Amino acid sequence: MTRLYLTEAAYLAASFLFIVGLKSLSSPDSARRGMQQAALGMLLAIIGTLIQHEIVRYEWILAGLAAGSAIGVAISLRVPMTAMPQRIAVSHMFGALAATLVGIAEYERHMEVLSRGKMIALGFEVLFGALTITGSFMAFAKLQELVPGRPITFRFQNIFNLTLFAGAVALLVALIVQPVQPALFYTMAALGLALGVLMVLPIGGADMPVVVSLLNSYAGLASAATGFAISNTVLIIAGALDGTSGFLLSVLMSRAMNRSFTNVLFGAFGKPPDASTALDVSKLSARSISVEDAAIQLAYARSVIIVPGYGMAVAQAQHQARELATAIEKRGGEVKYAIHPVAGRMPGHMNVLLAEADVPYDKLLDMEAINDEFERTDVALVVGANDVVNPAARTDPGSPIYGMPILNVDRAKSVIILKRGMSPGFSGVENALFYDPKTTMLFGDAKSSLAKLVAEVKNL
Amino acid sequence: MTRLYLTEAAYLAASFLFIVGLKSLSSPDSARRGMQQAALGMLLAIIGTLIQHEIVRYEWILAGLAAGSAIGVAISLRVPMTAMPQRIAVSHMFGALAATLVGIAEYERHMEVLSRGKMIALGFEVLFGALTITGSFMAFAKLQELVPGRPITFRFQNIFNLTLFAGAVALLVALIVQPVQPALFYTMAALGLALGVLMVLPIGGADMPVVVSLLNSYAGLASAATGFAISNTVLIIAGALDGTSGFLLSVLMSRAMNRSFTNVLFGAFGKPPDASTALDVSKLSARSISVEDAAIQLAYARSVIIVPGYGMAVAQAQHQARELATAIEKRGGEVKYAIHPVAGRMPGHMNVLLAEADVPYDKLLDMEAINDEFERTDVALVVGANDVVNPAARTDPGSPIYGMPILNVDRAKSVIILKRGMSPGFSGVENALFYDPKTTMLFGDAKSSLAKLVAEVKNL
Amino acid sequence: MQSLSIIQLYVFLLAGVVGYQVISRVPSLLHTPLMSATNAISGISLVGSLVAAGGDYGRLSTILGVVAVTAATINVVGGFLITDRMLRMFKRDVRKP
Amino acid sequence: MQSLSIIQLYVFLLAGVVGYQVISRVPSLLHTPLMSATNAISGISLVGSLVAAGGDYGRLSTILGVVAVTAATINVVGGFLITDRMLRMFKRDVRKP
Ligand SMILES: NC(=O)c1ccc[n+]([C@@H]2O[C@H](COP(=O)([O-])OP(=O)(O)OC[C@H]3O[C@@H](n4cnc5c(N)ncnc54)[C@H](OP(=O)(O)O)[C@@H]3O)[C@@H](O)[C@H]2O)c1
Ligand SMILES: NC(=O)c1ccc[n+]([C@@H]2O[C@H](COP(=O)([O-])OP(=O)(O)OC[C@H]3O[C@@H](n4cnc5c(N)ncnc54)[C@H](OP(=O)(O)O)[C@@H]3O)[C@@H](O)[C@H]2O)c1
Repeated sequence: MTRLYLTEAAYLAASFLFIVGLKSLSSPDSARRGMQQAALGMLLAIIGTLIQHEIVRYEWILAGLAAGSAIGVAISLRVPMTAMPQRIAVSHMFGALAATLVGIAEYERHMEVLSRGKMIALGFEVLFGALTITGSFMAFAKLQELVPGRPITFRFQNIFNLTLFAGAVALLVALIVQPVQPALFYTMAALGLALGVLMVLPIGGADMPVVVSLLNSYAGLASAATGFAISNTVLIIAGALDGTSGFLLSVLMSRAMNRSFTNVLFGAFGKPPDASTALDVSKLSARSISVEDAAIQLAYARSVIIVPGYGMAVAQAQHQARELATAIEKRGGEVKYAIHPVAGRMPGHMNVLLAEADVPYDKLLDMEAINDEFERTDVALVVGANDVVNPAARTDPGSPIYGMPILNVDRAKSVIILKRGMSPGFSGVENALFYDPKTTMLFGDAKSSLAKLVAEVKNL
Repeated sequence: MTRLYLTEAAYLAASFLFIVGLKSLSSPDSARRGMQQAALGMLLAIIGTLIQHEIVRYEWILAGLAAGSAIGVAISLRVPMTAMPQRIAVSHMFGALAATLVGIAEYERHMEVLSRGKMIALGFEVLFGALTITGSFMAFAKLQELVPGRPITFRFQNIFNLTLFAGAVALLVALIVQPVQPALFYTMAALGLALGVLMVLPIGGADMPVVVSLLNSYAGLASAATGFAISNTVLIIAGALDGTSGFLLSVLMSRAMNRSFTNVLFGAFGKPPDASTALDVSKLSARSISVEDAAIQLAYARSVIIVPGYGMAVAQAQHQARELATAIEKRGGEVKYAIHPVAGRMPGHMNVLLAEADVPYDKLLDMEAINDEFERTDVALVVGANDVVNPAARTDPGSPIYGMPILNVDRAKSVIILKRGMSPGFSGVENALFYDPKTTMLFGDAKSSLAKLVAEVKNL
Repeated sequence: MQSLSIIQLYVFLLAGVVGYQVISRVPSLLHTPLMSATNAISGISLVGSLVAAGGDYGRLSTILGVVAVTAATINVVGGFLITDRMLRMFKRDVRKP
Repeated sequence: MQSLSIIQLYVFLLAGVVGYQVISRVPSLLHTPLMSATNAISGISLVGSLVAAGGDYGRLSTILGVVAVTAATINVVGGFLITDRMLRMFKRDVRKP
């Protein structure tokens, strides 16, 4: 009895520590402590569970915990910040796997005595879980480029997927009516696994982040379902928190990318939009600039805004970017960073990279904060960003990124763009900014270009 | 069965409409619709309850509903905005009464079969309920000045009250151990009633608002307890919402009044602080001004800030204030209103009054928003405000209001103060502002003074 | 029952958190309407009263119930009316866009 | 049971509301840490796994349970570690006060 109370108390504490933890993420100052409290909550929940009478053998549990911790530490300590998206994707897989297996175990155990409510819960748990396992793995594979990142599509894809999904749901219904049908149960699970793959196939690597956080939300729903199935409240609450969070993020992301969320949800998104655009680049030419000249411009600029993009992540050039900034500041110039909400490939991507390079976060200004400052800026240095500075989003209603809010780089007195070639960005849209008279291009890998610039600026 | 589902659905809808309603209060534009949705929620909850099988006879219910509605409409339609505090106080009484009676009925019915959990709930329900009934009534009586508003104190008051409270709690414990002791139960209820009175006795009329919203929170807790007792979720949720709201408001209030909340909770607060203050007014003299001169100042001022206070509420002078503002604006002057968080006698008091007088709410600026504008203001017109403009809060560490943030009226180019005499405000502290060289006093009831000013300004 | 009343506790606390977050975002401009709004909502005890009044649990329960119904209804009707009356008064400056 | 699962639904929805309010106040600056934080929290399914692994409900349950425990633990440990690693990197500008 008292043990039961202890467990319940632990769960209650855990639930609220989770909420506290997420709340603390509203400011970078409180964030770290808050998440440590959340971790403490998790610890409490685990202890609270281990002291239950239900649990009789510990050796296996300890084995599992040990193995899990070892792997967890291993895959967390060295993973580079640029690999975050796939790192997160893969761990959704583990979460979903756990939920699914628990679901199966529950089903095998209680099959005969399942109440309707519980069967519904178990069904959702296993269906969502299975779907998340394979989905997350696919996302991981694409981001890691184990499989080609480009969308893989075939005719009637959507109809096909929807049919499969309908099938799975039908099986679920059948099970709710009569739970004791293991065959159906496992077929449903299998369908779930298949759906996970099919769901992610048609999605381009660049769109994965949306999928990843959607899968985050599914994983959450799966654990919530587990909570309903084994009536465990902390599971329900944690699941609900994850569910909303993942959903909210993917909505925010697709909105910032100016995609309707349905468009994101229903496959075929991520197909590189056919680059038919108002801008015909054939007879346009971009001015390229030498490292020396670029260095001089930067060195004598009073105000510089660095605009990082996906390219900086690819080149892992964040440290060189900071060094350049410091060099310029040493010479009395003022340097700020302009962070577009969807710069890079996951929300907050640029912030993490630059934070890693010791850039104080109060110099990372988001779009609203900095967009008016470009007029007053001598040089805007675009480091591997493209779509997020593409004026077509303002001017060309035909373009797929039309309507997406962008950074007003084109309003700066002069613009230097670091990229390897003229190839377009994620959206596949040509960028008129490159051909703007006040723009010059510094071609080459962002990392090396920046390194050279640093050296030059220091020598001036 | 289906009925049961209907009921549950209704309750669920109600709970969320309540949350939506309160959320809508975060902006005046959404507020009204939101509260109408909350009302709809209430309607749903009622219908959801009436369709239950449990309910067999409707005639009495309808009688009660009819009578209640009639009274409710009656006491709501004509009550003046200035009487809001007592209006709200009295209705807490009704809410608590309902909860308590339900508690008693439950107890009488289930006495023999009460689980420990339920008995705890019932106990809290009746104790808090009873305490709130009499407490609210006392608050009402004091605000309505049926009983003298001044604090009524006697020796060992706190000890006495605490002992009674301890006694009540002891009875509750006894009942939890052995529920079937009606005598104890009713004694506990009686103690609750007594405590309500004793709790409010020592509190000055001006401090009632703090008490009223605290009682609001108690009423909420009582209904939540009801929810636990008859395991009805919508009651629990609504109760929790009220509980936090009332508690939060009373904390905010006491903070804005620069009182520790414990000081507020534990009696003897509201005793007019002994007016021993650094300022000796005997050899100071205030300059009084004639209506004509005041009118001229106002008529030719480019910028005027009206600072309303409790005096405006007493005089019901809000309409005249607006008329004056319009008159000045007609002549090209700019008029704003500066609203101190604790001006008047309840939170948001001034806002409601001025809104009633058709002042658009975007001209009602709170302290943070307007405090810097006083320097640039020609005339600050103080209408029956005192403590909230008392510089002692900044300068005199000895004063009871020291540390309370105030409106920087003393920074304005000139100040005109409307009040009847030199008597101090709620805090009983003399106000150096009245003796400031750039201050002039226009003595008399705010309403008539303002009316005269309007006439004069129009004639100029 | 046990686990039921524990999970009810969760509901209570979660609702408290929601309440805290929602209320702490109400501007002081609307604090008076807020007070009367929560007051109206506390009339929810009407739900409990109705059962006491309408179920047949003997004389006493009915009497107490009916009084409770009346009192709670006063709260509900009165509370929402007044809140609406207040909120109706808050207007934007018409001259400004 | 009936009423239990209904009230569980309340918990779920209320938690959802809380989640919505909390998450929608996380600045985009911290969206990546947020993702890995929720990811770590989703490791809570560990709680379910432990019971499956440790209770004696036969071979199958134990095997599934142990695998589940391992997987969930990876999430928990890994998730919180990474989140902390990221958050540690966010620093104020030291020169400014
Ligand atoms: N942040 C998110 O959550 C998220 C999620 C999904 C999708 N997206 C999408 O991703 C895009 C982000 O825009 P963005 O401007 O940051 O990136 P982008 O539009 O994808 O452009 C990246 C640019 O960087 C250049 N680049 C690549 N590798 C480089 C290297 N090693 N050195 C230098 N330059 C390199 C590429 O040009 P070269 O090949 O010529 O060098 C490319 O034009 C948006 O369209 C957004 O909608 C964002
Ligand atoms: N807002 C809240 O929630 C709340 C709650 C509890 C307590 N309080 C306290 O209430 C006080 C509010 O400050 P306040 O400046 O608004 O009011 P105040 O300090 O109480 O002063 C009101 C002034 O108005 C004058 N007055 C009274 N009737 C008048 C009439 N008919 N015509 C003209 N003047 C009249 C009085 O002086 P004469 O008698 O000389 O005319 C008095 O000095 C603060 O101390 C605050 O802490 C506020």
